[in-house]
Amino acid sequence: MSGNGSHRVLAPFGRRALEVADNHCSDGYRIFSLRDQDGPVPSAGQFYMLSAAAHWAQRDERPFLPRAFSVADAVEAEQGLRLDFLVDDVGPGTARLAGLEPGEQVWVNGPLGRPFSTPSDLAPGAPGAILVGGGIGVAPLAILRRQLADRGVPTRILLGFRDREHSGGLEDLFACCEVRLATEDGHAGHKGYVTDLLAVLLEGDEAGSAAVYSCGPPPMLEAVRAMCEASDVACELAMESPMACGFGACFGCAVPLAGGGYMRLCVEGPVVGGDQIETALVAGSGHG
Amino acid sequence: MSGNGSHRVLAPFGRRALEVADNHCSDGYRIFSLRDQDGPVPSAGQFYMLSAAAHWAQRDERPFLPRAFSVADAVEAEQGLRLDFLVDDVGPGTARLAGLEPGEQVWVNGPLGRPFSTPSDLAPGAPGAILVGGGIGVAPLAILRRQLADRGVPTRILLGFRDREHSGGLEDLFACCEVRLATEDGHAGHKGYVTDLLAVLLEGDEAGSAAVYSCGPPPMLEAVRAMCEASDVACELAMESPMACGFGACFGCAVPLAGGGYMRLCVEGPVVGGDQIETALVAGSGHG
Amino acid sequence: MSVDLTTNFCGIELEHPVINGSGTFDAIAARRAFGEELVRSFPFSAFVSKTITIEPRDGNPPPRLWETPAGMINSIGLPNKGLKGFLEHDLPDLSLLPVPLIVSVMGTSHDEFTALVEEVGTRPEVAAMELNVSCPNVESGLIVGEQPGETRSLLEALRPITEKPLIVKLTPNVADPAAVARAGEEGGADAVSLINTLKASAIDPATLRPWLGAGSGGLSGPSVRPVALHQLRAVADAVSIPVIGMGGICNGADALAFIATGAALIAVGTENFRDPAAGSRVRREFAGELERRGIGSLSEVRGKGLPEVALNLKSRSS
Amino acid sequence: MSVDLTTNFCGIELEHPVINGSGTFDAIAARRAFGEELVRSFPFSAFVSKTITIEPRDGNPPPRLWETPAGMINSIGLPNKGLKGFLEHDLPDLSLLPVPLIVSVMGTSHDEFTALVEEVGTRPEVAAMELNVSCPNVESGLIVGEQPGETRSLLEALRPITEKPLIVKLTPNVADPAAVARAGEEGGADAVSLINTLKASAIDPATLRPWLGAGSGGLSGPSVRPVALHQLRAVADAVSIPVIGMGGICNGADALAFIATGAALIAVGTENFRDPAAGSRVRREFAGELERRGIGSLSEVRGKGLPEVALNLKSRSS
Ligand SMILES: Cc1cc2nc3c(=O)[nH]c(=O)nc-3n(C[C@H](O)[C@H](O)[C@H](O)COP(=O)(O)OP(=O)(O)OC[C@H]3O[C@@H](n4cnc5c(N)ncnc54)[C@H](O)[C@@H]3O)c2cc1C
Ligand SMILES: Cc1cc2nc3c(=O)[nH]c(=O)nc-3n(C[C@H](O)[C@H](O)[C@H](O)COP(=O)(O)OP(=O)(O)OC[C@H]3O[C@@H](n4cnc5c(N)ncnc54)[C@H](O)[C@@H]3O)c2cc1C
Ligand SMILES: Cc1cc2nc3c(=O)[nH]c(=O)nc-3n(C[C@H](O)[C@H](O)[C@H](O)COP(=O)(O)O)c2cc1C
Ligand SMILES: Cc1cc2nc3c(=O)[nH]c(=O)nc-3n(C[C@H](O)[C@H](O)[C@H](O)COP(=O)(O)O)c2cc1C
Ligand code: FES
Ligand code: FES
Repeated sequence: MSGNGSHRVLAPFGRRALEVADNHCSDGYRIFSLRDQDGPVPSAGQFYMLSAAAHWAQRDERPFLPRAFSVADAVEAEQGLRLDFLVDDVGPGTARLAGLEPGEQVWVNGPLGRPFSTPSDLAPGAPGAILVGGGIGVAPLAILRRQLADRGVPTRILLGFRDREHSGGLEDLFACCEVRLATEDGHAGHKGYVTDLLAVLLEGDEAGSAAVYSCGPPPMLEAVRAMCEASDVACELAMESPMACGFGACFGCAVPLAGGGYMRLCVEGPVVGGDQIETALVAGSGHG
Repeated sequence: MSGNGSHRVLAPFGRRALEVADNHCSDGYRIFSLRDQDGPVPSAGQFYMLSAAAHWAQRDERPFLPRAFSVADAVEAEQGLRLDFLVDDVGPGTARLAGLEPGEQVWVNGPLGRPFSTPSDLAPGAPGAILVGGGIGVAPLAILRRQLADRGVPTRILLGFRDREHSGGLEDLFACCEVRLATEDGHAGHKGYVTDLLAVLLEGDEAGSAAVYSCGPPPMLEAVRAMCEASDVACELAMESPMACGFGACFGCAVPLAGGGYMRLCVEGPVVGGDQIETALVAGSGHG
Repeated sequence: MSVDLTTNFCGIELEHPVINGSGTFDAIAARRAFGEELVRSFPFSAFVSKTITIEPRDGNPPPRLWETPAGMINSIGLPNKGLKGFLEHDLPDLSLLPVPLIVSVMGTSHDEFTALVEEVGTRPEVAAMELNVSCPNVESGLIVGEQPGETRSLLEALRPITEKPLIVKLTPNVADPAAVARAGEEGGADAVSLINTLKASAIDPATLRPWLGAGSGGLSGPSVRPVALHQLRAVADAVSIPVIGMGGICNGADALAFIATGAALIAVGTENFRDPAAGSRVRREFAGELERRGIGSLSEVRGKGLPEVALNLKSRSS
Repeated sequence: MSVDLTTNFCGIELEHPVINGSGTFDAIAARRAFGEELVRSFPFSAFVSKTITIEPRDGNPPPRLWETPAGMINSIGLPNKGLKGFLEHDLPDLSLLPVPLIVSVMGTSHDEFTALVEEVGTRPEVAAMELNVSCPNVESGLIVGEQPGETRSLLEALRPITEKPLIVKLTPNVADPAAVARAGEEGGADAVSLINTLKASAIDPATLRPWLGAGSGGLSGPSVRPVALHQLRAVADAVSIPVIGMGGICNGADALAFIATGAALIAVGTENFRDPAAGSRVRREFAGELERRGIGSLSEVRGKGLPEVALNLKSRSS
């Protein structure tokens, strides 16, 4: 499989047991890595269904189902591909994954879903990309940033974080490129929301000349979607919804479509065009 | 609580989290120890309901219920009482307990149930005791041996094991006293069943002058029961049956009574008089 | 504690809403195992006895238990000393408990139920009676609790006999539990309780034949909680008498979900087996759940959940 | 492999007895995710489509999923392209699968069911049809699958329309599933399948209100397996037509338990979500379970377990 990173990469059929290569804490979030000998290189925006091979059930006999995680990076190494994931501990499943020791086995199904498009596919003639990430939502933007850089796409990066405790894995993931920061507690960069930074950019003359890619908490995604719609800028959002299977089997991950009806986010997404939906606020999603 | 070891010692009300002090392998069986700061000294024959405080469910979301274990020894130490248990890995619950690391927490409910009687209570005028144990069934006999020794009761010990892999924790548990051994593969002591050794003793003139205490696989227990009945020797058997609660709440541990009807083994047992039952073969018990 | 847990159930004042499920806690046996501490820190605000019958019963042949994913199957078969034995041997001990006593009774005919309710109801130690209707009526051959008609006529027969509260213990093995609950209310029941166990079976991996001595049994534990919540909602919406909710309740959050779904009281069953003091823990955790949310009394959330204004929408859409 | 897994189901030759539960595997979506490997190593010996209806349906508002102890609740609401859309867009793709196709249909009246069975039944790509009767009949207002009478008359209406096998998918939310199965057989059904999901609900911990967009849903997964085994036994004993058993099957041991309880075929549902190739794994493990026990063909144990002589009594009493 090539790594040009904009097409839907197929997953090997059947769950595979992969070994945890590393698991470390970085500014509030866990970054853990799997060693994938026989899997393909995923495209930015795709996700994996993960569960610990042993001791999955934590509290009240949950989790039972696997959990969805955006791949944050995929790097070729000697012992095969290294897949990086960012984990925000919000419940039993993420708690278990955040606590995995190197050497432990993880059941993996992926890469799955629709990746980000290239700026040119998204907005013909758009020379550049604007990445807008919030909190744990920086994960898919990290690999997108690298894959865009590999293709020499000029990219501006806007990231928002709640506070010092939640400014996850910046250094590691966005090293070697200019990042504009917004933090709610003002401990770094602009004091406020990352959307404030986006507003400035969109007002600027270069607005139309870029495609916006965003991932983060639903309210942030919804703000980004509305702003891009208002200033008529093409955007793609990496969304979340509760998922049981991740490959189109359960119809559980429904997200309302702009035209009415629903899409299966695991099949038609997780990356959706801003114009496909009426709102990025989806019942049941978000880390409550 | 005194440790004279023949009365029903009460359990603290409510499950308690105890720390694993040690867990080592000894000839096929695991011996693991819990540190019990606030619990009483149990009597020989009593048992505890145990479950790992974390990661209890292993396969197919089992185990769900706690598991019953005879206490193999209870020794006063600086950091409080040390409770020893012998574990035979026959399924998910025993597998988890056998794999516990020192420092891990275990939910404990106990001591529970009816202990062994003193030889004098069991057979008035009986000066001595004969302990007949098979496989994992040596557990309650180990603490019984010590508590009898403390009371200066002359005790002969007959132990049977399948093979070298299953001659569990002998040294540690029956050190400092004469043990006659039977192994099915003949790697040590008499080649054959432990009941062969008992037969010899019962034929001997000293027969009536002793009380027999036995614990082991149902077929062995049944043989011991029948032999003692035949030679009119008083005996007590530490039995097993599937248990959900261990304190009389579920009525699940039914064992048929000689007179008809059933007893709750967790309340009226696990130690029962040979004359209370018609057979020691109980449906659902035994390690499959 | 700033939260008021006291609950008036059919005129009986209870300190808190956590009781036990019939047949999942034997206070007499527990006292033998745990001594007076059991009485001093009794885990329930009322005690429900195991179901008794007119004649003594030995119960089912073993094995009686099978562990299932997040639950268990039991086929105990209602062993009990019979009405006479219960009144003579058990009632005196149970009357020493520091909480009101609810006696569960089961008959196979109106006459049997009548005799049970008459005899038990006249005892001052008894605060209320629960009718276990998960059994066939020998006259009709029908399971009383599966038939609204049977349930109504049973209650009409028993209602005149006693002033004391009559609770109908519903079986979940029906298409429409609300219809049975309504019939019970129409017949004069003071309350209903649910769920009893779901019919279930297990196969012995060694013989590939039924594991349980009686062939089949009843499923309980966390695995049935979603079914219990569903039937509780349907029943609570259908009747105006109080509903006792149970089925897989393990902690305070579960208890809160049942109260929010419409339960007047909640009962702990299988969880008692994992923790003899589960009742006390559930009550403690439940009070904590209310405090965390700033809920001062049960009536604020019972059957309706948090008021729109107080809604923390985070888990729904942000 | 020395074990013969081939099974003749209503005249259809199947390589092994492991199929999928309707609505738990979308072969078209799976092919988009996994490519041709899905077709090369297709996990099931026959493919059952998600239930289709006459008109297209969007399905229920989200959230549609809730995880439960050892299982999950779904309230999907039968989203589908409708009969016309299915025949035009899905059937061509499904006909490319290497196994026989069973189409699941649901109507809200005899007329709707008739139209569905007529249209679908005449397609050569379709080997059999499964009737999802867990819905109300608009004419009677009754849930067809909860009423033996409704079920019999529906089958009597549909039987003359097609030669192809008709499978009745039973709902478990009834007191007596065997009665419904018998009615289906009397009406002319070629087989029955069970269990569908158990009615269930969940409470949002944040709002203390129903979590699911549709208010309630259906429970599936290992937690319902003991209920499935019980109803399977009751139904298999009551009918002479083949029974497709499902409900919480996760591995080969589960599959064997269902076969020993009387299932002709077994279906994997929720486990597909945890492992897309669960069907292949269950088949492999199932064959291993048979070999370990020296069982050469399914008929040796189906519905009866191991013969007395072969009984390894260890786990019962020694
Ligand atoms: C495509 C996609 C990509 C994702 N990428 C990432 C990522 O890169 N990093 C990351 O940290 N997370 C990511 N997520 C989110 C992640 O999958 C969830 O946080 C995770 O599933 C939570 O599981 P949990 O067991 O830890 O928490 P849960 O207990 O499942 O709770 C999480 C939320 O689910 C709801 N909930 C609570 N109980 C239940 C229940 N019983 N059943 C159903 N819902 C319940 C509540 O709203 C709660 O806030 C992604 C999700 C999707 C769909
Ligand atoms: C009073 C008493 C004292 C005991 N003392 C000891 C001791 O000192 N050391 C020791 O090693 N053991 C002891 N045991 C036995 C021990 O409790 C069991 O071996 C243990 O419960 C097995 O649990 P498991 O999960 O490992 O195995 P399980 O999976 O529970 O299997 C054990 C047996 O249970 C049956 N079984 C299988 N699946 C199920 C199921 N789903 N539900 C119910 N039954 C099933 C089968 O017959 C199987 O062979 C004692 C038992 C009792 C009653
Ligand atoms: C071992 C056992 C015995 C039970 N015995 C009775 C009984 O005698 N009478 C009764 O009405 N319910 C009986 N039940 C049902 C419980 O009271 C309760 O309704 C059911 O177990 C669901 O609650 P749970 O999931 O919390 O256990 C019994 C349940 C179990 C597990
Ligand atoms: C997400 C989901 C969707 C389902 N959709 C259907 C359906 O469309 N038609 C149907 O007959 N059964 C449907 N079912 C029921 C399953 O086919 C099966 O009967 C049930 O889930 C029990 O099996 P399991 O426990 O192995 O999942 C669905 C089940 C799930 C979990
Ligand atoms: S998660 Fe199952 S269809 Fe999307
Ligand atoms: S194990 Fe519950 S009564 Fe004995």
